[in-house]
Amino acid sequence: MDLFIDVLSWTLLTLGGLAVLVGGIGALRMPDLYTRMHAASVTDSLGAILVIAGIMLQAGLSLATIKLAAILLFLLLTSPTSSNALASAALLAGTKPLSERSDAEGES
Amino acid sequence: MAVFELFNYWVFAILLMIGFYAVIAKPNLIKKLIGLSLFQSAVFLLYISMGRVEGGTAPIFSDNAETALFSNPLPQVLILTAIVVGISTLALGLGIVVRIREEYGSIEENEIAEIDRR
Amino acid sequence: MTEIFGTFLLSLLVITAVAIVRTKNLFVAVMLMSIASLLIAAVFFLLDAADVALTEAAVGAGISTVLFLGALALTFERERPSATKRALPVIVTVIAALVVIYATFDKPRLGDPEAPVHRHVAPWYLEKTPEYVDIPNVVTAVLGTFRGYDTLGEVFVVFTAGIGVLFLLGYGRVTRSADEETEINVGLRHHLIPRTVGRLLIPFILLFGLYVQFHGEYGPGGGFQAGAIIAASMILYALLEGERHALDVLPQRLLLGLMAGGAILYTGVGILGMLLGGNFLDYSVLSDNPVAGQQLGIILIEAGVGITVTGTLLAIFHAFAARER
Amino acid sequence: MNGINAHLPALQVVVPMLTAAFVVLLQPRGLAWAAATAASLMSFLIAVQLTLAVAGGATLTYAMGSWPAPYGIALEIDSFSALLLLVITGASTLALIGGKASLESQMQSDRQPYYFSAWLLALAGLCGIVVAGDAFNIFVFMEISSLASYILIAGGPDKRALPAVFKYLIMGTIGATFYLIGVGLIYMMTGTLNLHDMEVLIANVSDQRPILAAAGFITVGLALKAAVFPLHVWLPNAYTYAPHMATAFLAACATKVSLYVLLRFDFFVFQGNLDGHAFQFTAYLMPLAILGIVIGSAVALFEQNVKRLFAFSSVAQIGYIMLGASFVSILGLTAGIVHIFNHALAKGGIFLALGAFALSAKSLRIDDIAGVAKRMPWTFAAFVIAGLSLIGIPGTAGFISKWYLINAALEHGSLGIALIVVILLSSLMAVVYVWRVVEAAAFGEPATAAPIAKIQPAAFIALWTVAILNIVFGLAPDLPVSLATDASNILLGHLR
Repeated sequence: MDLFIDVLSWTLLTLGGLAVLVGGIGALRMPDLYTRMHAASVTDSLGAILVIAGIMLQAGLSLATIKLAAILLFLLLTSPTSSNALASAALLAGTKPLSERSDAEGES
Repeated sequence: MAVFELFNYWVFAILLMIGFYAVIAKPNLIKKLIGLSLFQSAVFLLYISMGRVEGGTAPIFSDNAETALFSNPLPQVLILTAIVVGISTLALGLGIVVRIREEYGSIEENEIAEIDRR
Repeated sequence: MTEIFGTFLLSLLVITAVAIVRTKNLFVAVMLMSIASLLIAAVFFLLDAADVALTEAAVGAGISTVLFLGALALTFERERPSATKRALPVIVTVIAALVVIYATFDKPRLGDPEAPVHRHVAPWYLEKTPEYVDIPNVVTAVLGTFRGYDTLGEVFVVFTAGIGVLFLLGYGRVTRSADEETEINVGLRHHLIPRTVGRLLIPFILLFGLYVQFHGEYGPGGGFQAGAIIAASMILYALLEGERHALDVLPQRLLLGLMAGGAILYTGVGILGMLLGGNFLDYSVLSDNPVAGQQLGIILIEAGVGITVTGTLLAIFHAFAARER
Repeated sequence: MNGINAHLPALQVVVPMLTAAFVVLLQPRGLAWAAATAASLMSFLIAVQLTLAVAGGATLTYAMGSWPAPYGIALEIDSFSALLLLVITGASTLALIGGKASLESQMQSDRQPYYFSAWLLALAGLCGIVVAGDAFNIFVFMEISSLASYILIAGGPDKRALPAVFKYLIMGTIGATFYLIGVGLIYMMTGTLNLHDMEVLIANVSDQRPILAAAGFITVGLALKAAVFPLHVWLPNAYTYAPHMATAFLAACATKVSLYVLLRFDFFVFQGNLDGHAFQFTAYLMPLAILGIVIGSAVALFEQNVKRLFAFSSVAQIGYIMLGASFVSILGLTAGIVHIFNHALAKGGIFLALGAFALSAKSLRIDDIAGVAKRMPWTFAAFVIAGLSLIGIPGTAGFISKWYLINAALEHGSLGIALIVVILLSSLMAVVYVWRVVEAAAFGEPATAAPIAKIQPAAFIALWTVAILNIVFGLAPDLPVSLATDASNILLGHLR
């Protein structure tokens, strides 16, 4: 049983790490702000969920697990909100999404 | 493992000098304050590194570990104070920069000197 | 394993620092600075300094970023390109860095338990804390009582900074009339999502702040971290609901009172010790049982620290926010 | 009363600090000033009491929180700190009394409570540095006093005060951080922060590189804060554009306190333990002191702004103090320490008088103060006395320190003769730059009709107190000289 939990938790951690890596590469390689934000959101949604779930399995049933659950809840609440605030701020500041831009315009 | 033994102190030296460079070489006043923050962070690193004990834990007693080895609490206390001092200096510095911007319309050291000469 | 991770974080830190100095965009520099603070907080955590890590995260990544952004909003976002020669400062700093690195070679290696730094004063604190103060967190014990005078000084440093910012920015320009619908007065009230989530979070942040305040004897935390967190929740409120509402809840006069009040509370506890027959800042005379007296004293002075820090940080934030560009 | 007396070392810091917190809450500004003056006067009385207690070379210690010394923080007061305490609290009190009128003309009244609070914090910080016996505690109080003095300077009415204070803030923070690094390195090698403990423990590791680096960092950092030539660049503008009241206070004591820490740290911790440190101390600091004296005085010769002129003169005077210390002998140290006292008297008097002049002149440029002597003859007379003391005319306080300095130099043979020539030369330059101001004030014809203002009675009393003290301590210099001799015996006692 312990072995099973261990394997499961390490699988989750590895997958989470991969998600973070993908998000990071995406944030570097995507062409404009909005698509980059899209890539980055992989990090703080999927990546965070997987990693924290992995750690929770490692910690077992203890105070630490409850704290981790609280952290996860906060992350799930705040990161979409801050993404929303960031995107609307960018829109207000005049950064147009790539799809609405003419091809002649470069990346600003 | 020889690299790890002094690596923290090398990073301290490098960080210290990166911050110091920004303070002396950049004409922008906010950039100077950013450099000053880096400069102070480097000192925090020095203190905390020296307080570390191999295999130790944070100096907080807990019920299940009587014979635990603890890291040195004193540098941590000193750095708590130093961090607070740093943010206070920063706040005051930024206040002065804002006033300079209002009076001179610029936050570049050379432009301000130029205005003063007139 | 932690060594490798620490080395990795420190290398990232150096890279970030170089990027901070090189970028011309001050906004980017401030954001990178915030990242650098988080990295250094993680390093502190690896080095067993949980209290310092918490403080560095709250202050470096939180409060100082807010202050920088406040100042940037009132000044310029970009650095002017300068034509000054860079060679001399580079040479000076490189030489100085080499000297400092040279000086490291006699240093005790990292983590050596035989290093003089762990042999003299530190064991005394670890040994005597259970006996004299009897609280689990030795850092809080040293901070609160053994070196309580330093902490008193620290509170007054914060107080001085608050006085200074209010002196510099808290006068002169007429602040806009209260019912004017400016961005700063309205905040994010027209933005549904941030406002809803933000309002949901504020009570929890406040609660967490109080937890950090009163749990400081048992775990990482204490007055300064708590003050920073509580101030952050009020700053969030000001951003969401607008300056005016935030000032209605906590007017500037009250903030000034908090600033001075916390400092007075701390000094008062010290003087009380003096009146009851001990030395200044001797808490053991506060109660019949010296250990209980120490604990009471630490709770009181931590409260003083928290109050002053909250008041000062909020007063500074409002002083920046009330300025017109 | 014995109970209170035992706590005086702590009260020296606590009284101004606590009052500072209350002062911001007192919005009516007259009350803020009165409270600040009362607290300042009280700390002066405490300083007098402490001086009496340590006269004759005794040392008072006070354990903060009743914790024993290397574990808790100890306060330590000996003759050296007592002398500094007298200077700090005396300067603060007289500047508060004498500068009120000029501050009224330079600052809106609603900002004044903050200003007086900052003033008291600066006072508490400076006292805190002087009474501290713990290396890190010195850093904390150094920061209180520096942040507060930035505020004091930033209150200047001229917008040029702001870049000046920013430069001071940057250089002051670098100096303090260097000091912190040095303390950290020593702590790393010895495991203690208490100065006495350090002295004992450092002997085992004194040849190791971190200690040498620490000595360098601490010396440079404190020299930066003390404005030792060539690290003085922040000083002239900061003093020039500060409100006159703050200039009188800070010029009298702020840099001296950093010098105090420099001397104390050096002699307590390094001198006895590092091989050849005494020689290095002399070899590095004496040339800088001489350059500071000559260049500071020379720049003052050509300066047009009177406040700036005397600010550069301060750079030269710091040079005198360093020169005295760099002899590493009883006479030399006595000369340097007495000069801390006497220069505070002379410079404090000069800046107080300038503050009064400013009320009746368009600005403090040399051309603008023309004829001010006719409008304010008594103020002018006091200014002349302080000026004579700055030059070092026999019969004034300034002469005493120069006399000791020359005696100390005579111990050094032919090098001493050369040094005496430098001292005389710079005194001659002081004659010239003081004369320029006197000439303009006494014989110049005012170009425009200047506002006629009478000096306030309080300012008059403060100014003349300083002027008379300049003469009293010139004729009967027992108090500063005996304190300074005790102090230099204590410092040199650490050389073994």
